[in-house]
Amino acid sequence: MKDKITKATRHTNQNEALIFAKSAKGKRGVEFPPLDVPAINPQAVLGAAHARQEISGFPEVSEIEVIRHFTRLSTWNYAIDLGMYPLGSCTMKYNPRVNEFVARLDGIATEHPFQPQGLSQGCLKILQLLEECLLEITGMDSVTLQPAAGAQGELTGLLLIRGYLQSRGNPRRKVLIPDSAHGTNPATAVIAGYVVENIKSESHGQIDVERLRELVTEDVAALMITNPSTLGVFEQRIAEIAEILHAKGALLYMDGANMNALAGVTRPGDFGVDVMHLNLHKTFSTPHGGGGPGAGPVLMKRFLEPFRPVPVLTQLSDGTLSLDSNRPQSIGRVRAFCGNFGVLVRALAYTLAYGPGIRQATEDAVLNANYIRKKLEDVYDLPYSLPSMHEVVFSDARQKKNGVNTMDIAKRLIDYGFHPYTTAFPLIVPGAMMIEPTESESKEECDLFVDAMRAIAEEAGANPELVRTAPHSTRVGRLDEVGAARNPVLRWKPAASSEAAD
Amino acid sequence: MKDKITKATRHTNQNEALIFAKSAKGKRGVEFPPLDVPAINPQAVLGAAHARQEISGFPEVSEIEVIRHFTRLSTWNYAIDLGMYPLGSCTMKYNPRVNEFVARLDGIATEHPFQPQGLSQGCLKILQLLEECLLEITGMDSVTLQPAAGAQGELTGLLLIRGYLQSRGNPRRKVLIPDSAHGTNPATAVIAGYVVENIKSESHGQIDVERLRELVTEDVAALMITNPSTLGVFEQRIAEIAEILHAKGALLYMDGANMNALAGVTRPGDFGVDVMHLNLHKTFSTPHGGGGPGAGPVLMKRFLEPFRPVPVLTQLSDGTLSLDSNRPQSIGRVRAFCGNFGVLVRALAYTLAYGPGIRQATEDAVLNANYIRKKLEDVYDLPYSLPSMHEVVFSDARQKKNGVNTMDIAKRLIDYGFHPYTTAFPLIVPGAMMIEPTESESKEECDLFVDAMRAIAEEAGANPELVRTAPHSTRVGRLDEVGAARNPVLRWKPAASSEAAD
Amino acid sequence: MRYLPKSPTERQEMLAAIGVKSIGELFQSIPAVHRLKDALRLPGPLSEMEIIEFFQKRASENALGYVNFLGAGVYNHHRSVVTDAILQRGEFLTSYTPYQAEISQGTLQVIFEFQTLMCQLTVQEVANASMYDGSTALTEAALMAERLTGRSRVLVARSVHPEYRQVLATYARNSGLQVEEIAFNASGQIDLPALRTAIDNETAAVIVQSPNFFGVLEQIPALAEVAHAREALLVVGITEGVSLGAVRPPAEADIVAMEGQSFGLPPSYGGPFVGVIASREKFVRQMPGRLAGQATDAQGHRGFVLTLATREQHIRREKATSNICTNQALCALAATIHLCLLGKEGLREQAQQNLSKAHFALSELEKIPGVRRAFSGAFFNEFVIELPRSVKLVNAALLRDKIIGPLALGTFYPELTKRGLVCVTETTTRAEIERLAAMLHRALEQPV
Amino acid sequence: MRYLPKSPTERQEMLAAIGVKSIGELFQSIPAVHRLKDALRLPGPLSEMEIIEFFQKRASENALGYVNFLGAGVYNHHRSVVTDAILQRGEFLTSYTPYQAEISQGTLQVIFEFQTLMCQLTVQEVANASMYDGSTALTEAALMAERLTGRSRVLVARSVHPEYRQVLATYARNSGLQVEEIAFNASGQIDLPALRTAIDNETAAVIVQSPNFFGVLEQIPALAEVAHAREALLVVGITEGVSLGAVRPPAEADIVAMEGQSFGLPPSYGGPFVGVIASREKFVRQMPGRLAGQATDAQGHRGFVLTLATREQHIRREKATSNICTNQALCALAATIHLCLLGKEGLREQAQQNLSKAHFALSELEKIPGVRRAFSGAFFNEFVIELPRSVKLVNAALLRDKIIGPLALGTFYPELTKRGLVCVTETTTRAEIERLAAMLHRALEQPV
Ligand SMILES: Cc1ncc(COP(=O)(O)O)c(C=O)c1O
Ligand SMILES: Cc1ncc(COP(=O)(O)O)c(C=O)c1O
Repeated sequence: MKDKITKATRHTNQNEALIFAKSAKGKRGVEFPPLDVPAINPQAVLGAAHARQEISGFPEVSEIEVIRHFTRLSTWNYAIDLGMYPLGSCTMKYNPRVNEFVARLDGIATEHPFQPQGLSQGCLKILQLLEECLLEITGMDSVTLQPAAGAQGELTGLLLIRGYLQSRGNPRRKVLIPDSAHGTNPATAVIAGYVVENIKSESHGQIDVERLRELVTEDVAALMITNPSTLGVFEQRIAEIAEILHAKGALLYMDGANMNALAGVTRPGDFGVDVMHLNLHKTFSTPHGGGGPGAGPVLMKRFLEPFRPVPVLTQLSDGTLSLDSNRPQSIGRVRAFCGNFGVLVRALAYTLAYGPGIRQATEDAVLNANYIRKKLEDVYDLPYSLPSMHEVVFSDARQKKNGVNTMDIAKRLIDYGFHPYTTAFPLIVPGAMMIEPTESESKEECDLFVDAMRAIAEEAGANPELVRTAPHSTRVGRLDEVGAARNPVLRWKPAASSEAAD
Repeated sequence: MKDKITKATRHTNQNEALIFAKSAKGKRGVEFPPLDVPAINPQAVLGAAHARQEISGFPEVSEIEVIRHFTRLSTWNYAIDLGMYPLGSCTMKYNPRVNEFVARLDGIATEHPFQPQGLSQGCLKILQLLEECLLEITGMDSVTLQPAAGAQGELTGLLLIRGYLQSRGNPRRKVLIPDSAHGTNPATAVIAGYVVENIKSESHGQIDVERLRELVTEDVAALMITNPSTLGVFEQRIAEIAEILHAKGALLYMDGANMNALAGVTRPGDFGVDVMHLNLHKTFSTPHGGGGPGAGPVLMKRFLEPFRPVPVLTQLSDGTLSLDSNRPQSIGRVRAFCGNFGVLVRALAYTLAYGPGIRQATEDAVLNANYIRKKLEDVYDLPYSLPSMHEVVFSDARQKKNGVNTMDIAKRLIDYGFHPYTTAFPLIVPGAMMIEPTESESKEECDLFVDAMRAIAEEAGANPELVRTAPHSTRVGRLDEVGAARNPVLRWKPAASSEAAD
Repeated sequence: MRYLPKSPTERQEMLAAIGVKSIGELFQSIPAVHRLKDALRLPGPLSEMEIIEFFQKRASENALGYVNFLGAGVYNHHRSVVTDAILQRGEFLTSYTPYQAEISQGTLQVIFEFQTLMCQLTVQEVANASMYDGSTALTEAALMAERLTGRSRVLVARSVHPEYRQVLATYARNSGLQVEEIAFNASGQIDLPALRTAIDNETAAVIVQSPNFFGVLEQIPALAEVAHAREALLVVGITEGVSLGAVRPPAEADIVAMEGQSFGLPPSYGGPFVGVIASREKFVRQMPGRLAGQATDAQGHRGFVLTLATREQHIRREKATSNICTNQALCALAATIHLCLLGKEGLREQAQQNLSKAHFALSELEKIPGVRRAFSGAFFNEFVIELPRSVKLVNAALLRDKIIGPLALGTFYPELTKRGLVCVTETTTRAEIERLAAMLHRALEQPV
Repeated sequence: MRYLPKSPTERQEMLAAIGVKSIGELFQSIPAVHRLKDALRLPGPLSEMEIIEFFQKRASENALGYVNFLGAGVYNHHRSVVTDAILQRGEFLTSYTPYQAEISQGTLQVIFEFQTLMCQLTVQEVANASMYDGSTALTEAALMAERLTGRSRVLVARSVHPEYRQVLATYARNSGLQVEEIAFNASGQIDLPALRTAIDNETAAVIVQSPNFFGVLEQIPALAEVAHAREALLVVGITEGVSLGAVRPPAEADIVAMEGQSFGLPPSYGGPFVGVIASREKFVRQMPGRLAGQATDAQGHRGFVLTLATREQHIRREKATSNICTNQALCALAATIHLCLLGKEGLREQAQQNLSKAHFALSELEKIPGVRRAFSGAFFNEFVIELPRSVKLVNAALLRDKIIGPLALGTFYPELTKRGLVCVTETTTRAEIERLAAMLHRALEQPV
């Protein structure tokens, strides 16, 4: 079956020990200009109580060794720059290089958050323009760019809701969350001081509106909804859902992680959403960098504006921009300084590159997802059949019969030269295979993915063991995660050096 | 035996067709700002006679496809950043990243060679300081930075000699070149209008001084010598050799490709050399970039100065620097503009980083070569036993007995995670294995190399077939070079697209 | 559009394969009333040239060409071009969270090395990778202490970064955590007697920062004693990581919350940075954030995986130790590269240069009539000076000489008007320090 | 030293392993008299910070902030950041000439693609990768023609770049190649009648450049006829590659010698650039420089190798077609990436913008009393204007407005005083063109 694999080949790849194994006394990778003031001995000025003796185990290596160490490690990674990264819900799209360039400019990367605002107008104009763009794209009234990621955006959003309800006398007790929601939703609700009540999805995977009607009481602060849902399906009765909530004085929070399906086509502000967050490291192409950084701006309707985190960006009568912290009703700060500014710069660069054309990106993303759905629906089980938008969720139901599950198929995809899709999410789909190609994939790459998925489906029948034991092409095989968690080794130690550092 | 291989592992690696296979009408990777002047139709202003119709077959791809195409291709390469690159005579040392940074600065990379010299003082100061540094390192009197690489430096040097001899009435006919010389030496001599006479090396691989004495006549313009020789051995009688030449009015040219063995330790200007070139892309760490660019400055004794290529850098009475082209005796230009300026910038950055400490680099280079020699001399044949400097040349004599030659061993090194050494050069060593580690290799990397070479020597005895058929770990095996040369396919053609472009 | 790898023809082919006539059909599931009729009113599309031009214009409206003496949680330190060269390799820059270990070993080993380096610097047993920044790390440390002790009261030194305390307050307000602030004394350190009286058996943690917001070092061992006597935890925040090259690490702390910006990250107007929580092994299961651990495959090859995920939101949902998901991994990579380059000797030398230059700067400033240091405690590279007149006024004068002067503390501490926080690092030259002193002297001589 | 990966102890261990006591022993083979006693007198060692500071100072002494209208073989064109991002990947930047094909397929496929792109642009059958620059490419083309025809006389148009002709002269002087120059006419093109009279049966090649040094397009088909009538070869030089997006390619040429700087390479004060020779398949064995060709391995996998090496110095030594060894591979990679990004439509649009802006600039300049175009031939993005007074004087005035004006041709052509070469590309804005016109107008109005 190997011959079916056309996208990747095995090639020689450098091994590399831990950096600590390369350390030798006296080597270094950075030198400093000679000290141009009288040298002070730490012991002398700090005293024994405050001076440090030793930095035990700290590495000592040269510049070339550092270059090689990290260059070698990098070759062990898969990346968008190498190929399709169809992780559902993660929107792994192309990260434009010019965004990296502008974020590093002198006068951008070099600016200090406490420098005079009069000397920060460039930074503040960037924030202002990004705010305007995000408001136009979402159809909301007001925004804060401070949250560092989606989860912090969720918290900020719920605190806005809480602050608002509080101001009207009662913060309420509950937040409703569908069983299809991302884990950050319930985790966040708790931090915001709410009790989570889960709602089962109805048979098509949509919000069970009738059930919702029963659940929404004066005790409910908000519903956290993801639209399109984590099944990649638009909530058809979204407006009605909003009405139900509003009728009871509860608010509608939208998790905007799937905004890549909507930008330029429809606006949450137009279908009843009161507050939402965006993941700029998804929809707005800022690099995920192996786990972050991100940015999770929160957008809201006018009535929530007084509660925005401080500082808020304001324009003075003379047109200059300033950061205003004097906001009595503010929920306070969620992060020091002005958020992940460098990420915001990249997101603006992305938005400017498309302009109104962002709709084309959305259309291509939905086109790719539906193309893949069409080409695979005869070999993989489609648990929910409503129209897909930017992603499609299959299940391993058919392959399970041969003892092949979604994780096995995911691992086998690696042999075929692809990063796996998202496995085991959303929870409402047992054995979920959640595929989000994004607009960054060419027809060629989509076709190769389809070929790989079909070939694996065949293998699952003809040679399940081959799939169950995948991947077969990587420098390490499946790692024993259970063992790793049972007795965790979370750092290198000199004692174990000969063992761990090699 | 595979288990002996600890430095590299096979890992999944993306395949990639030719860029032309990805082309589709309407895609593009660059957009321009809207034209801000009246648009002109080429047909109209150039007329049918001068306007272009079609650019047949030219690719049309998007930015992400370009990023992926070249990123994937890059992963098929070995590089210094990945590991030791022990190519003898090539001095593949670490290419400092800061050199890349400064060569790209606004005000450096952006400068036009025809801008007013008054607005180019920064560029000219860079050239001046580099000239001073190279003169101090070589002990010569005068220099030109114009030559684009070593071979062009050789030509420039021979033309200086010719110009000088010419000025004294007779350019002479012959240039003497040892049989151990690099191919560029004879090839260059011919372009300079000289007849090449080869000198056989004596039994230790040194210049046969007695033979030389006979060969040097009034008809000989110069001897081109490489010191240390391509065997990595210092020419012990170099001063005597110079005397013999000078006595007959002939000059001593030194190929400085091996200067990495000498910098800071000894100076060609002090042992009788009249003219020499440096390879800044070797000794001075400028990146080889898969074949270039380089720079081949030529250094000379005072009496050759009038013949330097124009323009020459001069300092005016007011201290400003300028480029002077009014040099009646000049050999003329060897290249447009001011040479490979960007390469010269990098070389200066390298020199400044070391300063006098460049001697330490030389010592480490010689240390590494001798360490490897010591650790391998019991398993590989050492045809010439004089002390090695920065490189050591073994031969495959012992392994030949099992039908394993230097190329087989070289290819097997690839499986062990190393780039091969230089094979089949110098010509005076049949089955040469020319190893130059440079100072950039750690003891750890040298030890791994030694282990690999010893393991291969063992394999050559125990399992010669394994070595003869190497490499076994690469995405492609040994390619049929003979067939490729017999009917050359030197470009992609649409016709053959389905075949060649995939 | 240059980012989209499709030709018009290919789009048609794909629509045909799906079996729809137009792209519009794929959006039918959105109720018609909600579908936009018109194009969005957005600037652009811009070419690469225009994008660069736009941001260069913005850059020119900032503080280009000014020397600044600002620290206060964001420090100007040397960043090697090597760090950025590696950071920009697509394999690191454009990869996702390393859930698929077999093709993410690069990122995973880096995280493991990062965790180790953080432990070595702070002299703690385990460290995570990573939190959003120092302020959220400190806040999560407080919540972690709450979980570990089952107590819901924390005492925070007023000498902790004001914005860090604001973030803590925001998180605490609704999660039932009670926060009380402890004053500072004349040395600029937390007022120990005040702490002793405030602490009780309901106290989950004592939270300090060292060097603190005034640049002054706190007495960690003594504070640990006070906290531990009541079985409360000691949480130590660190905003200036370089200090650990010269300053005694908070070994007695139970939880260390550090901002890693000083390790190779640009100021970037306040982010992205990298927060870290380091603590004791026995507390690891209450730690928030990601952890990489060693593992082996069937052939016994050593590798790394994300581990102890049962702490995290994607597994535990409402019972998770934190809601953090996306973190600051790329910044942690930058810090790892940077620290490997620095190495033991490099970090020591850098710290010594900071120490030397800061003390030189103080001595220069103290020569100015009416200028004196405001606090007496030992400091690293930041110190507070007291001026005979408003810091804002003086700074206005300094700006004319392209100097961004001391941070006015009155904004954060009403009682500290006329006090300014000065930061000096290895990137500040002696000439710049002397210029600051000269200009400040001149500014003070001018009539108000 | 930060570049050296050895500790003092490791050096000792290695010396011991070799069996010597000191490093000095390893240099015994150098006669004692020649060994340096003292350290070299060199500046440095400098830290990375100091190196960057040094070059930033030098940069500030150059033409930063000036608008220039210079071309003449070096052009200011848009360069995408994408090109440089890929160029800086260590796998490309730090690899050697791809002699070991199995671990060099990346570079080899790039070279194959480069060769193809160059053939497509020039409408030739084969192209090499690469020559040092345009000037040496043109020179090697002449030598190639000499070998192909067995004749040793070349006729070169005076409208060819003056420095290119100087390089040709240097190489020719000693290799027995006789060079004669042919005048240009009022249109700025080579004087055809003069060429007809000069050409004979000893003529190996007619060498022109198009667009030529005056920006004027030559009549390639007519020139080919003249040359071929005497069985001489037509060699066409190209310094401005972007012209090929709008200008008819030199299909009738036997050898094309091109400078590729316009394809993504910075001006960099004159180098490194990339020269290319493209020609007919039947001439390939007399071609200088490196060639990559398609090959297959034992399993039938397609790959690429350096081929036809029997032309090269390392095999043929004194009989080689050229002495070139190290070439400009990395610049060829930059050009390949750049051209793939541009693509067919991008190159066409870029060329059309150059054409449009250059013609707009001419029309603006011609409005100035006393300013007229010097030649009548069709041009692409460069043209020569005639001024009522010395170009040097005028330029001196323009410099005060931070404008670097037309290139004074008098330096290269005594008869062309008061003539200046103006270049306008897609990077020149209308505003800059209008400023040039306004300032030039003002300069001419000022009394001398
Ligand atoms: C649907 C959904 N909601 C929320 C999040 C959390 O966002 P972040 O990772 O930026 O905190 C994610 C990200 O994985 C998500 O997919
Ligand atoms: C000994 C020797 N001489 C000359 C050369 C030619 O130098 P370049 O390749 O820079 O033209 C080389 C480079 O390989 C060499 O090794």
